[in-house]
Amino acid sequence: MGESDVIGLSRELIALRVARELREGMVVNLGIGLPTLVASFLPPDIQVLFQAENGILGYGGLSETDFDPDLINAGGQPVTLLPGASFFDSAASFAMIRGRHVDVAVLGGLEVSEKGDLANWYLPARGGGSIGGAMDLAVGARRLIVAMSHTAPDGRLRIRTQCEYPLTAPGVVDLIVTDLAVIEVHPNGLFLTEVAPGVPPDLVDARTEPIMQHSPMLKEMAL
Amino acid sequence: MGESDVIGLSRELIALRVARELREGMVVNLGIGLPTLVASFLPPDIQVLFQAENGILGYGGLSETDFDPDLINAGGQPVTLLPGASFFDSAASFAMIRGRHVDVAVLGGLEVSEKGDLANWYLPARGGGSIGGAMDLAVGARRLIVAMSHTAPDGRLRIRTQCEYPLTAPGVVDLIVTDLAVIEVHPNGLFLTEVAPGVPPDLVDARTEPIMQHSPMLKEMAL
Amino acid sequence: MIDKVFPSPDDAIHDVFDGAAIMFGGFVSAGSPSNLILALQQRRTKRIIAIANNIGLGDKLDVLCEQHQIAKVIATFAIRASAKRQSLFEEQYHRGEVELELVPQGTFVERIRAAGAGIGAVLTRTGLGTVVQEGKQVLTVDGVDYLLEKPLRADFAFVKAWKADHLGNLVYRMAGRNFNPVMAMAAEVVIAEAEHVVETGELDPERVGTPAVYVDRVVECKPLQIRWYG
Amino acid sequence: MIDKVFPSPDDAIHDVFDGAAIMFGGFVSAGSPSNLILALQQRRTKRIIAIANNIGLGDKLDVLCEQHQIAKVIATFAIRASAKRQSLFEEQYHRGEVELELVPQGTFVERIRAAGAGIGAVLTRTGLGTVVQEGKQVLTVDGVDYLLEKPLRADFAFVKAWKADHLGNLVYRMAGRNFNPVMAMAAEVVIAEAEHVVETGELDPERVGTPAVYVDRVVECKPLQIRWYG
Repeated sequence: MGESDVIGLSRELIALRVARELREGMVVNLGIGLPTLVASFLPPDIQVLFQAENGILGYGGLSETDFDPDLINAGGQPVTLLPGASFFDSAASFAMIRGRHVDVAVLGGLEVSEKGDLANWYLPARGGGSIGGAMDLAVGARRLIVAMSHTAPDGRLRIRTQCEYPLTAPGVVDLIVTDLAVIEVHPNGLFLTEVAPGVPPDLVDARTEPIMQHSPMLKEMAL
Repeated sequence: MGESDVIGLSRELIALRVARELREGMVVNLGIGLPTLVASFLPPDIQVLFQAENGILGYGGLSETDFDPDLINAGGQPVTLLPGASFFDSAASFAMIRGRHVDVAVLGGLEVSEKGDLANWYLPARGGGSIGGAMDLAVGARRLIVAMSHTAPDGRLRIRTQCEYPLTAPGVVDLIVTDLAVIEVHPNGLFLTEVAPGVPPDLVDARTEPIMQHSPMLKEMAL
Repeated sequence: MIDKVFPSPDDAIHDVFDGAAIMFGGFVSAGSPSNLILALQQRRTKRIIAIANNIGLGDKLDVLCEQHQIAKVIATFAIRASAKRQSLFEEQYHRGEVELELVPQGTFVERIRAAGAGIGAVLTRTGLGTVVQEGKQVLTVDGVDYLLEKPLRADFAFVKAWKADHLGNLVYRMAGRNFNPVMAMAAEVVIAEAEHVVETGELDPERVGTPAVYVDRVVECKPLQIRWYG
Repeated sequence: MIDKVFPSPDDAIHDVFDGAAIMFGGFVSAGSPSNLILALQQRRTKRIIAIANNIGLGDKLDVLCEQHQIAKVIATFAIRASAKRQSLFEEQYHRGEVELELVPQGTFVERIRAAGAGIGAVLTRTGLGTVVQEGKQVLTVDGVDYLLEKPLRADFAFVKAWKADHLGNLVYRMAGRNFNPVMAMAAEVVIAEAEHVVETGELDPERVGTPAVYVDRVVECKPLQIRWYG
């Protein structure tokens, strides 16, 4: 395991790879944790509207200066506003999410199944967890990207034939971006399309429980 | 019929009698037509919040001067604003109505049954009608007062054993105020509590299809 | 930079097709997208399913009946109490030339909101025991009966705002809100006419009534006066 | 003249009883009625059913766990990913001393809105095929399955506004809106703390987020700082 532990992308590079999925004019919700970093890696020529489920559309980067308790993202972090931002209450915010007006949600994951089931809220080690907006985002977003490390810190496989942890939602994941690979979820299973620089496809296979098809266009990520 | 046609209250006096039902702090919705007049007869020492279902709480009298197309009541008439008014959209407005936050609705009527059924939207002579906000107000208001002439212009009885016209809502009317009388709707039937000045109770009975109980406190309206 | 501003009402509605279901914001004179409606008249779009709170004498919507452009109306207010002056719609309705689905106003707006908010149906007591109930499922929740009313969506929504920015944020004025914010959530393509179009960033984020996500196109128009015969 | 202003948080919550279901507005540091919560701590009200988006380390709500004032929490966020620093609530939850009903956030807010808006139940796809579905009715509308989620109401709602007037109108600021407007619709008694109380008529009618009809009591309070450990 020694060598292979240092290969693969950093959290920042995972975020950067996810950012490449975003297009001009998209409305994007970033989950707590790793997904939050995606905002920092958006190409400067692309205008994306970030939605925070606590009631902001069009926020910008984290605020480094003063803390305004009323201007925070869904992770409780102070944020800045971009021109054209707006505020609304939580009923309106989840109407936006549930009603399929959010183009892309990027969430963290604990497990993803080959059918696109997502488990990301219940922490067995903690004997509990918090749902927050995850279930609504998973069900409501037009496209769901899961950004996570390919395996758990203890080596446990996270991309599985079936999720073992309680689900966030079944059959919702469209794309998985990990430190090792980019994997599409198709109706007939998983589809390996990219590997991280220096990561051999068979290593990705070895760390993924279900059998994946390899794209004929399988390539190394361009970062 | 000659003599009796001139007894009873004018539309304005019906409105005045209805206004006596309103108490400090109540939220009140006035229907189109006769009920609209109620606002003009509110005692000056009583503060009532008038709700217009098109999205205003706290409007005042009709605006006599200029016409602002965005400041109208539910009848399309230009209104003024009182201090403490607010605007909201129609979803919020009917949440307020359906959610039982309106204390009193005053609606016009075509027919009221002894069970408190209300028919006030379908005009048989026209072969049609408009529901507008009437059904939601009838169902949602905490107290429903119907203000109408006791009989139709052609002499047809309007307070009936059963409504013949299509219903606005069944079992919703609490109080009927007409040119002839004030009638309460109780679970066991109608209850005549007041007659208009100079109107004998048996005249009211004669112009009311179901048998009414007469209140032991039956009195002439004080106007 | 995202820019949703179109040069004219006609440009903004260029892809509206015959047979389209179109929502029209507005309550009588307040918040009605009159310029977009007149552009629709010019385009002679046919077999329109019009979803609007009201259609009547003085409404710009009634003008679409001149050339029989409307096949069906879903509304809360369409037939007036007085027979003195009939709208074109009323005349055509009584002759059986147009279809009318009459909906209680609270149910109308909540069905539209449900479509926009991803809610499967609306459970309301409004309409129980009336003709509105016909053909609908009654559901009992904790001993209380409710009508199950289905979401109402459309191909297009025409809305009217006081101000808009280039990004598509809308600010409404007074009772001009009415059905505009929910209709903007419930249609495939949302087209807004605004009295004033300003640069993105000039609107107060606290005053935005419809966030930019909901709006596809914006056009600046002087509001037309509406004379309502109540 | 109607005047809903109370002199102190303690006066404003004078009739809160043991065992009451209380909604608390706020999302982490934004729009939290912290002064009202501390007054509740002072009163030592017991067996509270707390309905709030989040309870956690740094939340004022967690302070109510010091004297075990909370019997049950209905929330979307209560157990944190990190076990490093636990809230009092988490400790008591893991010891089985408090009950927790975890609700998806969109379902949480829509259930509250349904209670306030006279809607019989919420049909949502959120939670289908998860533990959230357990014990709930699944309804199929036009071939699509939905969970039937029941309205959520309370005896009291504690909300936080930026400004209030004597009539009870509330104006929110930025993301301080969150759950406050819907909670103000769904409780028997609604008590608002506001940073600024102004005369009736001084608030812009266009900026009112909660109309006066929903608010029973208003109290002016300096907001307390909240330190959130995310």
